[in-house]
Amino acid sequence: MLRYLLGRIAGALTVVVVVSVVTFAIFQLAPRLTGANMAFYYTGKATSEAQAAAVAQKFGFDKPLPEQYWTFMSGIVAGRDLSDGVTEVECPAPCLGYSFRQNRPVLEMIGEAFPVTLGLTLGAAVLWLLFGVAAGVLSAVRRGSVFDRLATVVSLIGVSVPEFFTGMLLIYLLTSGPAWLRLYPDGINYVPLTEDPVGWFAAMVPPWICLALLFAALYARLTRATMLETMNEDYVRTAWAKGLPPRTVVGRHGLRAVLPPIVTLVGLDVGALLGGVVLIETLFSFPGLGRLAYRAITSQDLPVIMGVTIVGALLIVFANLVVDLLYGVLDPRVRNAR
Amino acid sequence: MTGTQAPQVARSPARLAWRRLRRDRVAVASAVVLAVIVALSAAAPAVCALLGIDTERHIELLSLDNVGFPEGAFGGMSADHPLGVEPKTGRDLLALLLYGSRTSLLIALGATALSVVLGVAFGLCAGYFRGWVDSVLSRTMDVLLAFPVLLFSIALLVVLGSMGNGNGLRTLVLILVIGFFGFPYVGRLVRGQVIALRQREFVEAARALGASDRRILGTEILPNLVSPILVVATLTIPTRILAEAALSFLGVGIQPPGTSWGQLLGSASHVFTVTPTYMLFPGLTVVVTVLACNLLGDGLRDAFDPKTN
Amino acid sequence: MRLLISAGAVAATLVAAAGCSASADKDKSGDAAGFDAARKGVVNASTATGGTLRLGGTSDCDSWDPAATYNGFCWNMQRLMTRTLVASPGYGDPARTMKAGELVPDLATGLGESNADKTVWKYKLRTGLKFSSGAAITSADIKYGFQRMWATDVISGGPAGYFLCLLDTCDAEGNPAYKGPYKDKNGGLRRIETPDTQTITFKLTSSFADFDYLMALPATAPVPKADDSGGTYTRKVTASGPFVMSEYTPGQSVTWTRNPQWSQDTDEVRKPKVDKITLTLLSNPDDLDARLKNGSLDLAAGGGVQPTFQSEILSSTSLKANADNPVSGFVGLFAIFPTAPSLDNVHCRRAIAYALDKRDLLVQSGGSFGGDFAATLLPPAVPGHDSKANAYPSGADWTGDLDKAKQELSECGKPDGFDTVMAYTNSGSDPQIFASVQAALKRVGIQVTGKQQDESVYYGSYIGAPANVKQQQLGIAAIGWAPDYPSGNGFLSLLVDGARIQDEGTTNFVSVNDDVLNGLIKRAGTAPLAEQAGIFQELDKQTMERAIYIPYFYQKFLLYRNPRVTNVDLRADLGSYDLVNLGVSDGK
Amino acid sequence: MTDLLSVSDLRKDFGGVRAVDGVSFTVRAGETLGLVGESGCGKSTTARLVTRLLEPTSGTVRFDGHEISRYSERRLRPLRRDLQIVFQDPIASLNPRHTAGTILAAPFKIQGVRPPGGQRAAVADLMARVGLNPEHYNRYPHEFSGGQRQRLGIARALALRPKLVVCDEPVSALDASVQAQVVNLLADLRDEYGLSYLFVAHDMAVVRHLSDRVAVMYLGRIVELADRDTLYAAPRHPYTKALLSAVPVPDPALRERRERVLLRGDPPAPGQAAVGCRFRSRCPRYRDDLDDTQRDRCATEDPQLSDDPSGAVACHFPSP
Repeated sequence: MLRYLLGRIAGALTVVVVVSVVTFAIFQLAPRLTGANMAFYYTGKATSEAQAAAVAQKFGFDKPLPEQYWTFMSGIVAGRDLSDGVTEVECPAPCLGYSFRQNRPVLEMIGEAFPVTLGLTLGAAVLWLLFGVAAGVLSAVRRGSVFDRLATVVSLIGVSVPEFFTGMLLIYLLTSGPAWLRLYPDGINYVPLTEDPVGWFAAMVPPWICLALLFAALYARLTRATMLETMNEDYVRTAWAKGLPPRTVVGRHGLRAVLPPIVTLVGLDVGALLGGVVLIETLFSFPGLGRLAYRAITSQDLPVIMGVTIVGALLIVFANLVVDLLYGVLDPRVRNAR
Repeated sequence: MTGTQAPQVARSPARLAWRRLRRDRVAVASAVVLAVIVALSAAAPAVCALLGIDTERHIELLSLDNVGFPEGAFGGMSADHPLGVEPKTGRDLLALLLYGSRTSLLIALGATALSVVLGVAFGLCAGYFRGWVDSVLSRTMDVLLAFPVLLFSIALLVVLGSMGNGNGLRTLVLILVIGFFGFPYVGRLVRGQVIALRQREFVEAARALGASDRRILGTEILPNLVSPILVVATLTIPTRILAEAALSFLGVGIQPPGTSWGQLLGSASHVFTVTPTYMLFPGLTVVVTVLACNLLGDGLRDAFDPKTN
Repeated sequence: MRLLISAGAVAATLVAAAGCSASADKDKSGDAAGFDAARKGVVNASTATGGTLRLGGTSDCDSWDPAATYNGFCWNMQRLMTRTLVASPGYGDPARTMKAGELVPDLATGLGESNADKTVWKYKLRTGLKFSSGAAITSADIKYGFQRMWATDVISGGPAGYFLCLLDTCDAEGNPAYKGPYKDKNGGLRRIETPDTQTITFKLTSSFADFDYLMALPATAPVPKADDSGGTYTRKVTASGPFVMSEYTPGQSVTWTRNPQWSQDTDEVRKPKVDKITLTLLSNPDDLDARLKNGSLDLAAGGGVQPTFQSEILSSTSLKANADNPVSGFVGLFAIFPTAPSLDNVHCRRAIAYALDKRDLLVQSGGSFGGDFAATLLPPAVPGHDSKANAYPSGADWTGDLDKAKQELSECGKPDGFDTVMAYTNSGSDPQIFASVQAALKRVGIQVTGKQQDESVYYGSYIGAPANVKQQQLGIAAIGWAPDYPSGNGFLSLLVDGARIQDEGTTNFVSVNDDVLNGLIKRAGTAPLAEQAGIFQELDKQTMERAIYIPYFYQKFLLYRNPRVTNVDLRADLGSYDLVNLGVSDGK
Repeated sequence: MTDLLSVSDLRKDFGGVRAVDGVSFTVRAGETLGLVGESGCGKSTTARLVTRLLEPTSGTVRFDGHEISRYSERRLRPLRRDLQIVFQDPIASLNPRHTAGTILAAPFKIQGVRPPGGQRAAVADLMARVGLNPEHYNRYPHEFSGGQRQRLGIARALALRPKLVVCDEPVSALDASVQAQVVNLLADLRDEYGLSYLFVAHDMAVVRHLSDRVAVMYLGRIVELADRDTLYAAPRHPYTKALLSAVPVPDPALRERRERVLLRGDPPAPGQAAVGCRFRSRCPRYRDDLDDTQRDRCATEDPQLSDDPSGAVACHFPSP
């Protein structure tokens, strides 16, 4: 078990390192390719030549890429001092870089944005699990019923509507639509949970719905298919034949078979969403990781882009790892097979 | 097993699937809808000419006083402009949708083709050869799956998009980025199928006859992958459509004066509380297309593999 | 050239309209003064004091160090805490009339006294001036503030370019001998003399009739040597004005409180009312609009509202009554490069001027509330602006005169048009501007392809490098241009002065070196301010005749003010509210 | 008679489990060797090792004068013409995407053989030979019945006129009524073409019908190998006895007389290091007939296959 655990952790770390190397390389090479001003990319200021030279010197643009990468990575552990050619700043460990446009360490910005994304993701996950799995189970149990057909149609539509379109429709209806639907006449504005829990919840509901609609549809389809497959297995037929109450059969056999794929999927989806709910956060202008990254990308705030991409990969990999470990604990075959 | 009288015409599995598909009314309807959309976009210039619309700017239809929003109700809907006109440019929305469909479908199909080709190549090799080949290829796909793909695509597009001008290059970059990041899903599926197939006895029979790896892959295994690949491709197209829409929506994909479904939705995201119709029509087009693709994909899957439902 | 206030009305970043509702028509309490009232007079004049003014912004200043900022909204904010020898007036007087380019004394007792050839300028300081530290403000502090600008390795980003070679001898490459107070060991800048604590004399290397305008730039504010922290001065600015920065969280918020050392008796420009001013920085412009609308913020510190809120304001009488629509000072214009194929012929350049669809361009820039049609390079706020001139009439509806354009094309020998390349940045509405030009010129057969470039390098090394312009065969370039001070010198001369052609970073983008234009610029250098207007009007006319720059709009901001704000007045030079004099009616 | 196939001390491990554990036997030209045993005893693995569809862990396989157990696939290819296999599952062994014609033409294509009269004629001839209608050339496997499919499999194996055909349970997936037809077909073909078979099955009756000699496998080992008549008449290993006693006997009178040998107990867990006779846990003789000294021998000493030309047996205390 220990070997399995260590193996998975080593694998996950490899992935993070690969992602960070690729990210780093791309954002180092890109400005060179486009002929843009490197110092500008790093500091976001229309720098004078002297200033640009000072920045280049401080960041070591002249050094080989592997050395620059090493400096960046060791900064995460040891912290580093940075400069935009004017202001010396200290970026304490763990230093993921410093945004001179925002005059803040990247980690601090990520730390501030993460709770927003966490709230969005977890809230939506609860909703989609609740509705998705329930609808899937009911559909499978009452296969062919009106409910099943309706759920199938709704879930198909659900997976076919882009979440930003749902989002725009919702925003339109809730802020500018017919009077009886205009529940948010002042707009949907994010409020931190610690400041105003009720306001936070009210603001979260529309984006939750957008995300949950999409994922609930996916989960309902998956649950239904898995349940149906399981219900056709011999041991479940036997259970029916034995005259066990439906609740027991569904609960003991059906749900047990549905759980592993759902756990896997939840892990992956939550991981991916934590890495950045870009579309929804941008549309609703919630100050989460996704919007942080998106704004950094469009304003070419390089340190932030690198920081968020690496943290995003870390979250995805971490979620994968948790799923893997859960599997290892739940299913001894897995750890033996590896 | 015995007993049934075999008809004279050979019923290949594909023919049987086709027959089942034809009986699936939902799938047939979806296919018709898709065919209409593809035909309309392919013949966009002719259709526009027929309807008397074009993608020229009609500034005279816009309010100079109101930030360039169309004059008149419902985004400037009129007999001349059935779906209204685009804010700020006055271009006919229907014409934009038709031309935008070309870009969106081109990108979706191109990216799907790339995903499928890469996925099949990786999956075939990983599944058939196993061992270190499998380890290397599977790990590569795992790493790609762990990428924060959307963020990464945005960043790549910002970087690559600034290298040149014009939507031609952007279209190509979009196809490459979307297609590349999508291939591990196809690759995993193909790998699983190959692993299952290579243990089948007909593969052993071919080996017993002395068939080479290439012949086994090409003649024995690949024909059996056609239907899962076809199904996965059909079900992949909608996700590629949505990916293009998402990236263009965020403003890093197709840019004006070029147009695509995502670009239109992205432009609409600035102004949809003022002109909701500008958001509604492109959005509905995406939904209908994606839905039709999904329904057809489901139908194809059922037709090829009647056991699952 | 002043940087455009970030995320202003012309910037079309991806916006989400979450915060906006098109149909919320509920009346806000308070007396609405009416649309554009602040352009006509002071709105809500009041003598009530106290309370907090809550400002919002979408980005932090490039620097709060007066010497290191080059951003319109930051220059406006500097007025809260720093003073200069002279200043543009803040009236606070309902009966005042606005005069373009007017200046009043601030720290000095009067405007500068100069010699005949405008090379020596002398100012006398008022008495009783004090810094927030309690120290007296002397002529040495003003000189020290100047000297810092020469330390370009420590302090950069400000308008130092005006001063470096004007107040020091430069070598052939344009580098001054003086290296700033941190490196200099020889007693400072010799051309600035401070015979006593109240007197300061500037001895210029060349004639400069506009020197008073330079003395109104925030970069000339006094800095006490004892408090100078070099590159980090942005975090703690010693105030000479009525407010002092008391809290600053970079990128998030700034708070100013009253400077107890400042005395109303020494200041005729500022009449502060509130006790405290806060600036909340929100990264999303729509969030800012939402907060303006719901009243949790009073004003935007700079720039106009976003298109969605703009549309909302215009469709609601109650909102509109609390909005103003001043000219920002920015001019949208195109450089037409005579170095490009075909465009070496003036008739081909004129064909472009006639064929442009200015109505379309204005729509792209926010419509009639985003700007006014422009026919001359000098904007209305700059003396010399000729409201009747229109060298290339675009027809009654400003959509272009295609017949004239075709006529010019035939005269150019290209009756079927020609191909050319247009450069534009990737920010703001530049891509839409390009699309508009492309569509408009296509009407007369001129085919335009685009070259987009990152804004970070666009002005400096892309269109600002003549060799690059030639190599890329650029024919047209989109430019956003604003005067640093309301004179043709700080604006038009930069564009056409033959002496300003450089390998990189030139502002004479089209590399014009014309005796007529150079002669006019030279004349303006020594002419009294009163005569300058006429000279620049002629310079404008001559430039337009050559069709090397074609203006298309004078930008306007749509500003929204909370009804509770009193003494609302506009600064003609910046197109912003004069923040320092504002009060709040409810005293909160 | 020469030895066409000679297998010596063949072993195969699957991840620590020894599926085939030192198997040796020969198949002579023109002879049919039956290989019987319960499912999981390693007989199908042996069939695949012999045809080199699996790599042996150790041991040698000598076919037609070549020691093929370490041959590369390239060197093996020409030999494969002479060494063919018929699989158990006629559905799985035929590519569902290929028509009968394609399937039967594959041997010629793969081996680069141009049959006289052309491929198509050769295929039609093959189909006729195995009792299929040559007009069904374009049909897909799913359009044939189970027995017809197995005929297709047999035809494919015979296309190149091999010397040895390994039949891996060729009839066990078929209905009882069809089984006899296919077995008879195999017998006819053997006689017609002078084939040798390694006939793998779990059904003693089918094996008896075809084989000249019979080898009985138990847990990866051959426990008894003898002439068919000898073995069926007088099985010496208790396991063989047990297998034979399970064969249904049509004559009720005979059934009355025959003693039923019941196997009780479990075989040792796979992977467990075997000490002594691996059959003893289920051996009726060990349980009922032997004394403690004898049992002690069974528990400590691994019985080896005796080297007896008339019948070899791996048992310390075989029946006479």
